[in-house]
Amino acid sequence: MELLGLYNYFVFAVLLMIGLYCILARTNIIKSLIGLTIFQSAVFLLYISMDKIDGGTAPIIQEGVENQVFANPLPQVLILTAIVVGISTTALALAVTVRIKEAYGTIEEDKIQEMDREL
Amino acid sequence: MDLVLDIASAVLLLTGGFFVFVGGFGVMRMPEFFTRMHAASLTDTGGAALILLGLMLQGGLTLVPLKLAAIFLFLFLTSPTASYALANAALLSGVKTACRNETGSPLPENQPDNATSRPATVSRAKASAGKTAAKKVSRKAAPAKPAKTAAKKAVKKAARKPAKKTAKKTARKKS
Amino acid sequence: MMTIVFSLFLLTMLVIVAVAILRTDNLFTAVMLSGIFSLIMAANFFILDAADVALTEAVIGAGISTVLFLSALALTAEHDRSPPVGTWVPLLTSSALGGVIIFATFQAPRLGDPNAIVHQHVAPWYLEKTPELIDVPNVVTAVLASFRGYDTLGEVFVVFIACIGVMSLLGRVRPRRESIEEDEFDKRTDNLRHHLIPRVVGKMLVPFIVLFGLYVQFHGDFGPGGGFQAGALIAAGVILYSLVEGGPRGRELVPEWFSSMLVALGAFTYASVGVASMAMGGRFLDYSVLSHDPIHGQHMGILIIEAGVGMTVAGVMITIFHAFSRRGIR
Amino acid sequence: MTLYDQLPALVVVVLLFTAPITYMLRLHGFPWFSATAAVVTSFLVACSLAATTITGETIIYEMGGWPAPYGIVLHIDALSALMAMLITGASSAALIFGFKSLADEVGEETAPAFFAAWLLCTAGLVGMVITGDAFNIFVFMEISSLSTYVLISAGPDRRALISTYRYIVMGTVGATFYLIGVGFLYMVTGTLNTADLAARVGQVEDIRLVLVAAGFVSVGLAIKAAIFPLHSWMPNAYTFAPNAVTVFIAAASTKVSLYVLMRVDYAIFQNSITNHDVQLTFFLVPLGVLALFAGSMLAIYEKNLKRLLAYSSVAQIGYIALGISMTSVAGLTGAIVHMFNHGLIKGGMFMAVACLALRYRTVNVANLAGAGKTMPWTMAAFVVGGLGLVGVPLTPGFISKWYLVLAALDEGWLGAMLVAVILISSLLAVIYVWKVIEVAYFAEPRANAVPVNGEAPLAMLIPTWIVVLTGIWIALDTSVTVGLASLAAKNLLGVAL
Repeated sequence: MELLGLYNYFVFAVLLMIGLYCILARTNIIKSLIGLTIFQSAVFLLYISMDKIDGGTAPIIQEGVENQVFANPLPQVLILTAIVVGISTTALALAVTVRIKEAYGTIEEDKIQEMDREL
Repeated sequence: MDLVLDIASAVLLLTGGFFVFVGGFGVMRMPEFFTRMHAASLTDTGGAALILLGLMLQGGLTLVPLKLAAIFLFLFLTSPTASYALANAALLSGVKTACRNETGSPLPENQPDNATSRPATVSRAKASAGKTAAKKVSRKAAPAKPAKTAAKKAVKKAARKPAKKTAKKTARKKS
Repeated sequence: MMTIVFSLFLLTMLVIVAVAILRTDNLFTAVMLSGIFSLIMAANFFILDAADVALTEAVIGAGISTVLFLSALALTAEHDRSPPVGTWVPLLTSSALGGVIIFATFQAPRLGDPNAIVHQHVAPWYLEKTPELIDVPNVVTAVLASFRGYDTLGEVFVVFIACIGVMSLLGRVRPRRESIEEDEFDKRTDNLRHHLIPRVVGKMLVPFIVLFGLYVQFHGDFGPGGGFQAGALIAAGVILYSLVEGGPRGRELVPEWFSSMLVALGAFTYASVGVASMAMGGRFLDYSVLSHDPIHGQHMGILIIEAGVGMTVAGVMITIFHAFSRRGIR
Repeated sequence: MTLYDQLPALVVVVLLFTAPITYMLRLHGFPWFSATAAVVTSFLVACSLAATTITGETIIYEMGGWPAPYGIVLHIDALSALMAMLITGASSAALIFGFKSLADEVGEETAPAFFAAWLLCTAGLVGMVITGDAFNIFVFMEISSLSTYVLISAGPDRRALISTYRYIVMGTVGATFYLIGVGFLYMVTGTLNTADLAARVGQVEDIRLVLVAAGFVSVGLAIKAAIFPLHSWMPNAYTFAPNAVTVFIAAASTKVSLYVLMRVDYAIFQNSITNHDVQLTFFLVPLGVLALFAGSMLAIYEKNLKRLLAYSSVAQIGYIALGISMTSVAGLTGAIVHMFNHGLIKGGMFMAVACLALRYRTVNVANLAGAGKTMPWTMAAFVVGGLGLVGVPLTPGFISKWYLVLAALDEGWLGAMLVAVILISSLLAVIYVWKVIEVAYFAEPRANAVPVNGEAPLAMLIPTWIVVLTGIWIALDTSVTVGLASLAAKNLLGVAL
């Protein structure tokens, strides 16, 4: 039963593995970027599964509701920042991908490597 | 009074859940795209509406049912549009229905050139493509008069080929 | 107990979708699956009592990032024909990584157990002191904007750089080599114009989406919401309009110079609130000196910087989308 | 709250505040001017911070007025002041030097975006150096990395794009590893403030999480600092970036990750993990030695001058890693001093290379034949820099190698082996520096590769020689650099001042 409590962390580890494998194994640039987003989303899961309290609710304090148990607000603030960092990196990487497509005509990393080797 | 409400919302939620299950099961079982989409839209409309209604009853007189009604209105507007756009895009990009009517021959509207709900500009282009394909077929069939089976095979192949060609052409023109 | 069952189901779904993304060869399917991945992640966050993060992940992860990937796909090849290369080294490194983590997390506190150290040290202070010092119902917004306002300032400048980067990469007029025949690309972005039904319904929905975005912006103190989510929602409304109406009309609605100025203005507002509190004798980003009564000062400070964040995020998402969609057309 | 008390925040706020202004006002020539003004003011503020911290005092500045573990706190001691001075100094020197070379590489249309990105890169690096909050380091690391990606992708060559893409993927993986490490630390201690972390990590009983967190943080920072096996993004990034950008990032960006590695290892993990110094030596010494040899060998066989200097940077970072691995005051002083000196030497050499590139339109070593005669001043600056790399007395390189050898001597047999490694790699450095000098001074100038009109413009030569002369000056009068460095080393190790 207590293994169930750690299930979040196991899923976090598996998602990291899938993300890293997708970045390293796939040569298509856009597929690697999707792997990168999975890799980053896994970290969000790690932080947010820390903030859960049994019987707690979202940390919004309504008046008149006494001794309410709240979830921990700090990891949520950190992850709000990390999500927007993730989307900014993805947007920049996609802009570079479009420019690479125009400059090289392809977005397969191995073909690009051959083109560069000939120079 | 709230006992009645609870029972009613429980019934609504259960039927909604059943609709969602049937929709999901339908998507698995249906042979090809359009019928599968038909099953999926079942989940969208029937399932979502019933579940939302069931939750509204649970909400009592607070602000919650109002917000749920707003969500219902939003879903009521967007999911039919979404499935229409999906079906339209699929039909234009040449996804063929594999359905047969009772007599086993492919359904008439399965032929690409007299497709039904197509905006005027696209169907005129398609009609012209259809005519040229037909002319090509007749020219090829005429000289091979003695090998009737070859002609029949050519006609069948030509019929299949232009269908594929026009589909590809429209896909390129449309996409 | 119920949350364990729900999160168990959703987490397994998450892993299944991630494996599906890995295995599919068609890039288009991979992008769609990554949208679904973000949506399930948002549902997961909601079950783990993180309402703000669920809203952000849904809007940014499922909404904006899918649109960005699709517009990048429209400008580049669509099929990933290449099979995975040399699968041994990546397999080894990633399984080593996973093994280390699983080995370590056996000693981690269980999900939701109240006497984990995380709930003992800093968090209770925030939960007690927010009604007293800042008097804002949503503790997450209080921590985000005031207690750790410096982090969010850094965050706004990260988004600002993303906009600068995309503008400097895709801003200039396209070079001579077209990546894709340009008339075909025009077809793709403008062909929705004579799809009557999506156009009518889309145009009907855009005002309500933008209105909901503004509601989330100013409702940030009371319920889940705030600058990031509001900016992304407003941007989603504008993007829907330019998708349905076609690129050029979208750029008429929100011109390029306006959205990039919005970005710079948002970041500038946030920084100038900090400098104003320095000028008024407090420390950088100390809102209590902004007005006579500290709590009123905190409210004013949080309101202004949330507006700055909302402006920046909305401006960035619109500018980036226009930069991508303009790239196809001369 | 006098202006003097606000200085710690001002060093970052000045840069952050002018970035949107530079982007918004699109007047001709204004972006370069506002960027330089902001960076020079920030450099002056950093110098005044160094002046206060040289007396051993540590400045604590609470952001937003919230007390330590709850709000974010700026923690400035001798080491962070020295690093802030290095970053803002390198940035202002590169900007002043880069006026002409950037004018022809960055068009008028993208100038506002480029210089706003430059300002934010400096702000990100300085923000990382002065903050006292573990998550805040991640946020400012992202600011500096994203703006470095933008600066590198502005390079004229199409290969700049593919090297930017690789740097984005590796940089993001590195930053995410650091985030995972901080996540585990937060899970175990419940706080993010570095001082608070250092206090609470000791009492943690399940040690496994702390070890894994230390592992993740070190690997993430090793990727960002381009320590040997994880350095593959650096050579291409330095080679294809615009010349003025290479001058700045070569001098400052990798050093900041080494600074964070040093602060995390010594401030947080030193007193909490038992025999932490053995683990650190086991992790950093092999990597450092490998970096020394591989970096020098790759540099010897390299034809492109900028990539040659990039590989030599990999070797020099190996020195700094060795210095960090020796947990002694002399070792740490050597590492910190070498961070500063190497920044100066490499900055000066890349400036000389930029002058050559402006005139010869190429950085291929073979084409630069006869550069010694046609561009005497530039090549002289390059030669002085090269001597600094080798570690000849009277050059900054000698000072840092002196302290590294001193520290290595009292490490027993491992130390003796390290001394031998340092001497051998200095000889290897002689080989690749001599290779360039030989081509420049003794080879016949190529017919087609004649420079446009001789010597580099004065506007570029003066900053180059200022940097080279400051190098020689701090080699002679080491009171400032070694003073701050030994003070910082004592702080880190908690030794009595």
